[in-house]
Amino acid sequence: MLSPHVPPSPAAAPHLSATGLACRRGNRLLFKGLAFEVAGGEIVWLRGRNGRGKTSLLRLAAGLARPEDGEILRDGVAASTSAVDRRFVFIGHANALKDDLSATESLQFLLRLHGRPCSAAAVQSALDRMGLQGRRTAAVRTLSQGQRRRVALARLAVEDEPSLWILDEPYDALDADGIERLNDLLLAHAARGGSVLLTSHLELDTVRLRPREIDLDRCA
Amino acid sequence: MLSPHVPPSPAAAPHLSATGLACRRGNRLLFKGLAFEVAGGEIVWLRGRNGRGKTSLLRLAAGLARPEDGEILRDGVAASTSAVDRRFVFIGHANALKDDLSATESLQFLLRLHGRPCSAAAVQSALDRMGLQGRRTAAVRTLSQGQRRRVALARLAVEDEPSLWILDEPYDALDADGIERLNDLLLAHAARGGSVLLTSHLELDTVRLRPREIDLDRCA
Amino acid sequence: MTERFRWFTFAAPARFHALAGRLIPWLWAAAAPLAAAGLYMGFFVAPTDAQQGESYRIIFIHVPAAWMSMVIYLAMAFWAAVGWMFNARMAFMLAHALAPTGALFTFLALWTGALWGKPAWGTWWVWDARLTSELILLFLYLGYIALVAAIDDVRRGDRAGALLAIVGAVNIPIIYFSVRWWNTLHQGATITMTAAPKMATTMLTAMLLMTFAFWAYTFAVVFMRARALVLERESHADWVRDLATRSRTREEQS
Amino acid sequence: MRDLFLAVYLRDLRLALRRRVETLMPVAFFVVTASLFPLGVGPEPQVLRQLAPGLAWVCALLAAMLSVSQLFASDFADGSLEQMLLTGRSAVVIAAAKSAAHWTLSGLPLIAAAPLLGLLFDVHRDALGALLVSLLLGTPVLSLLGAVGAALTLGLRSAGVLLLLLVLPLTIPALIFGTGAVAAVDAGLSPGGHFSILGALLILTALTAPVATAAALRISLE
Amino acid sequence: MRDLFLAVYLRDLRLALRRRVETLMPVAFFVVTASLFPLGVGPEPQVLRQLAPGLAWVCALLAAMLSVSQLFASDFADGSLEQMLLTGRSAVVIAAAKSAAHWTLSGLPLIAAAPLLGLLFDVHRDALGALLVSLLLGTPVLSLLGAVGAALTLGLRSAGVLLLLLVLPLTIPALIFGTGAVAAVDAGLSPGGHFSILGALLILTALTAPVATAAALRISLE
Ligand code: HEM
Ligand SMILES: Nc1ncnc2c1ncn2[C@@H]1O[C@H](COP(=O)(O)OP(=O)(O)OP(=O)(O)O)[C@@H](O)[C@H]1O
Ligand SMILES: Nc1ncnc2c1ncn2[C@@H]1O[C@H](COP(=O)(O)OP(=O)(O)OP(=O)(O)O)[C@@H](O)[C@H]1O
Ligand SMILES: [Mg+2]
Ligand SMILES: [Mg+2]
Repeated sequence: MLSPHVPPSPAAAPHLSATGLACRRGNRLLFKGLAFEVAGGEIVWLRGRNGRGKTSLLRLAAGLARPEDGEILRDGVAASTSAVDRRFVFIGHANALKDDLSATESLQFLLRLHGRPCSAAAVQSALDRMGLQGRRTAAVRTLSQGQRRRVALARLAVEDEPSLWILDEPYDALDADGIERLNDLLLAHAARGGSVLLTSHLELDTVRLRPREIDLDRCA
Repeated sequence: MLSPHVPPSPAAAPHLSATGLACRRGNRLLFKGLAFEVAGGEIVWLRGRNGRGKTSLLRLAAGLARPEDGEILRDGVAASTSAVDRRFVFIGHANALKDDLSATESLQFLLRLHGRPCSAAAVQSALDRMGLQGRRTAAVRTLSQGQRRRVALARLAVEDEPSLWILDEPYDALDADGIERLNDLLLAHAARGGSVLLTSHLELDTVRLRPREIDLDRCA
Repeated sequence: MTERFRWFTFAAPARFHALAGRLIPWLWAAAAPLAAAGLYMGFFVAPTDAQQGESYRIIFIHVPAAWMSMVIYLAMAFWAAVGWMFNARMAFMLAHALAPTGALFTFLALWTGALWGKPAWGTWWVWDARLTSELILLFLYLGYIALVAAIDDVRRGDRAGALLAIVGAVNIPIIYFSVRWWNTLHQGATITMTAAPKMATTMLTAMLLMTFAFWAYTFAVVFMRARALVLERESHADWVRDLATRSRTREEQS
Repeated sequence: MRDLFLAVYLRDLRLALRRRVETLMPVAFFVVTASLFPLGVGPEPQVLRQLAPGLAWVCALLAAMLSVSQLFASDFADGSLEQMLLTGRSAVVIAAAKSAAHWTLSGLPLIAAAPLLGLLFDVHRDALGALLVSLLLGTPVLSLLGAVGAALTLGLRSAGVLLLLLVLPLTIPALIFGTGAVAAVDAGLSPGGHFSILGALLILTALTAPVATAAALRISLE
Repeated sequence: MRDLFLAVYLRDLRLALRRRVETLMPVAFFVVTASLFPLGVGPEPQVLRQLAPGLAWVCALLAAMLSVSQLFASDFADGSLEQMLLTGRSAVVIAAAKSAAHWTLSGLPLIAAAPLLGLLFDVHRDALGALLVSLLLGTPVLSLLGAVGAALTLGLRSAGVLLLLLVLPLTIPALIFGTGAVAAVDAGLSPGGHFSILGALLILTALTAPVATAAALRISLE
């Protein structure tokens, strides 16, 4: 219905584009006719009140669920196509860490899984960039909430391609220092032409990040 | 070592008082010699960076763990004494809701467990006060993160005694409306002489709540 | 209460460490000759059994080992209970130190019993009540050891293990009285407090010698293990650090 | 006290009923194991009839051990258990309620399914009766002891095996007297002695196990 | 491909080894069940010897079904499974790696423990050999089929029973030919025919089951 201020379309296809998108959970239609684009170099802040459908939308974008109607393309291909060539990163509300593994091992597995560099040095520097120097070898079960979130986000520190990042409440449980570190990663990513689609109930640092907002409460 | 500005002691015993408190997790001493008090009518904001020991401290206060050293008294009795007469409320990071039950049933069970009024009307009005009118009968598994947090916090809406509330990251996953509703509950509680000890990485509404801060990074 | 509490909690480990250190050489010195004498009497002096021939001689290991397996469990449960009631670290360490030796003797009793079973009953194993309950005892020891080992947090491990040890103590009377409660293959008591012993004096002497040897061995090994535990757990305490510096200077002097 | 017991007990039943089919699990397990046996062992009725009571008891034991390991797991993971111990009311009551719910959901259906075994394996009337009574007296013991083990091993890395290792040995007496009762009937004797020992076992565990469970829960949550 | 397989497979092994004692679970289950049986059934060696191969196979089946139900559960709960399906690389490889890890952790130790059965139940040398070969060929089939069921029932409320109902019927051929091989040896015949059928079953499931598992995982996550 309404496509919030679409940016001037860049040369390449946008990282994410949705048209006429509708999503149903159970028997409730969360939204319909939603259209938006996320282009390279953009940080897009998906807003909406509790239960509005932000998480559901992110899962559509990641291809973990199929839309009720309309289509959502990632790098020009339907998001739910399983054979995707172009890389992207999805970090959901769950941290995907294993209680019994150490922070290093957990992160290393995730990187190997996604075919990213996973040498000990790469993992170590990623953890360091999220400020986890002291707890690298601690079992995940002994980490505090915020430390776990940091380990999950450390995946972003090894990324070096201008790809799409889809982040569900990444600031959750982070302290001021953690927020700062995440912002650094986001800005570096945008600077290399990558794009970010994230949700957050916390006010973003609009001065540094200059995010474009999509407010589900107002559209659809 | 350092007791952050202790308030003028009220007539009754303080709701919470710690002296020489030390806490160990694994083989790391998180803090020692910590002393503080929480008196009736106060809202105390426990701060500290990720992994500083806030959650651990709240668990000591609730009596779920024993201190390594020193003592922590709740209403004048050692916090870990299991037979506590005076009521208090602890809401941890986990919501203590059951995926398969509805919001109403989950809340009702928690209220019954703690011997609070749990008539259908009481539960309904509590859920309404957290803005969950439309989702009362939905199974918890179908609720969004923020909606779940609201159900867990709705417990506070039935409390009517000037007791101690211990809340670990209560604002987690809440949107602006949810934060406002929680703040209303906290203020009403403080007004009736109750006290609140909470952690939050989100900046509190200091104008309305006027919280006293205890910063673990600075003391101990 | 507070006095006792303090003794158990703080004084005991240091004093125990010193006292046990002095006793251990004597205990070893007692265990070795007692065992030698007992084995000699059992295998060379005691007469051949009329019915079972030579195979019965396994009794000199089997019966003392079976006794020890039960006594050690009771001691373990006792110290666990003391530790629980008075929050005494030393008591937990003693319980912990007793378990492996108890498991060893239980295994020994089972093994020698099975070896004996082949000539006596024609089979290694039957599911009779005493044999089963002795097997349960082995499981209890192993369960205790595994449980304590599985818990990273020392305090939680101590208390959880103690609970198990106390609950498992019901098994001991079952083992002991099983031959009386069920009529089974296994032999009833031959040595009782009330009746006169039915066996030859040499056999009895040999058995008692072995029993004393096992007792001395148990004390020695358990003390050694407990001392190691004390040092490990109290490594941050002043007296352990003193001890370390003293032994280091002694090494340097020599 | 009573309302606390009922609150916890009824909630567990309700949770189980929400998963309708899941409540059939113990019965399914029982029937499947019992019907796999003739496949594996061969169909001679004489052998099978002799096997039946032992089979029923072993199934009951395994079904109890396997389901009890999850007794506190989900409450632990989602924070409910913490809340239960924070009521300031007796944790023993809560432990008893959880054990009772476990028995209602795993022991009772199994007893209800046992007559089926009579059909499948052609067990005599009297023996079947003795089997039912022995299960009725014995399965609560399994739930009560299982709860202690589950509480002790809560959140540990090797909870599964530890539970087996800790609890199974303790349940062997129930197994022995349970099958003993049936064997007595088969031999034309009275099973009364066995029943009274089972009853004594039940009373003993009912009095002590919930206390131990409550203590273990406190230790595990610390 | 290979590195993806290895990454998932080795991680599962490492996770299991972290829970040291837990890796003994299938063996413990096996030994416990096997040693409970004589208690329940009575100690006559003749009956027991006859029971042994069937018992081994039923234990293998139950151990596989019970452990496979948790194959994807923890990865599902903590979001790892989502991440695995998002690699853009073949989900079939991941499914195969998870099945292989399951077999290594539940099938293999069981085979290693089977000779113990020989001791406890006094099974003949040759029969024991046939039993081992049949288990070696048969248990991977159980893990592969179990994974399909686990993926299909992932996150469902009644996963446990559904899994039993869906998968057990499919595994019955393996059970029949497995025990058949031992029976053949006992009767003085060659078990070759049974082994080749088991081998064919193994190849068939190895080719198809991971594909089905991958598809089922996608459906379950949606
Ligand atoms: C694995 C098999 C066996 C186990 C677990 C076992 C266990 C025990 C135990 C626990 C005791 C000490 C009980 C007490 O002091 O009252 C004991 C004592 C004894 N056992 Fe065994 N036993 C086994 C096999 C045998 C066999 C095969 C024989 C001989 C035929 C035997 C003969 C005795 C005798 C004579 C005693 C001494 C009883 C007494 O003086 O009180 N045991 N056994
Ligand atoms: N499986 C389901 N069945 C039915 N309804 C569902 C299901 N999952 C989610 N919902 C509903 O869909 C809506 C959107 O959920 P979603 O998690 O996308 O919200 P959200 O915008 O991320 O909210 P929050 O800010 O609280 O995280 C909610 O109202 C929720 O109740
Ligand atoms: N079981 C444990 N064993 C060892 N260390 C632990 C254990 N649990 C927590 N810790 C450590 O204790 C410290 C304090 O944890 P806690 O959860 O109290 O922190 P927190 O202040 O609540 O942090 P956050 O803001 O991230 O929630 C952390 O560094 C954590 O790694
Ligand atoms: Mg959300
Ligand atoms: Mg915290």
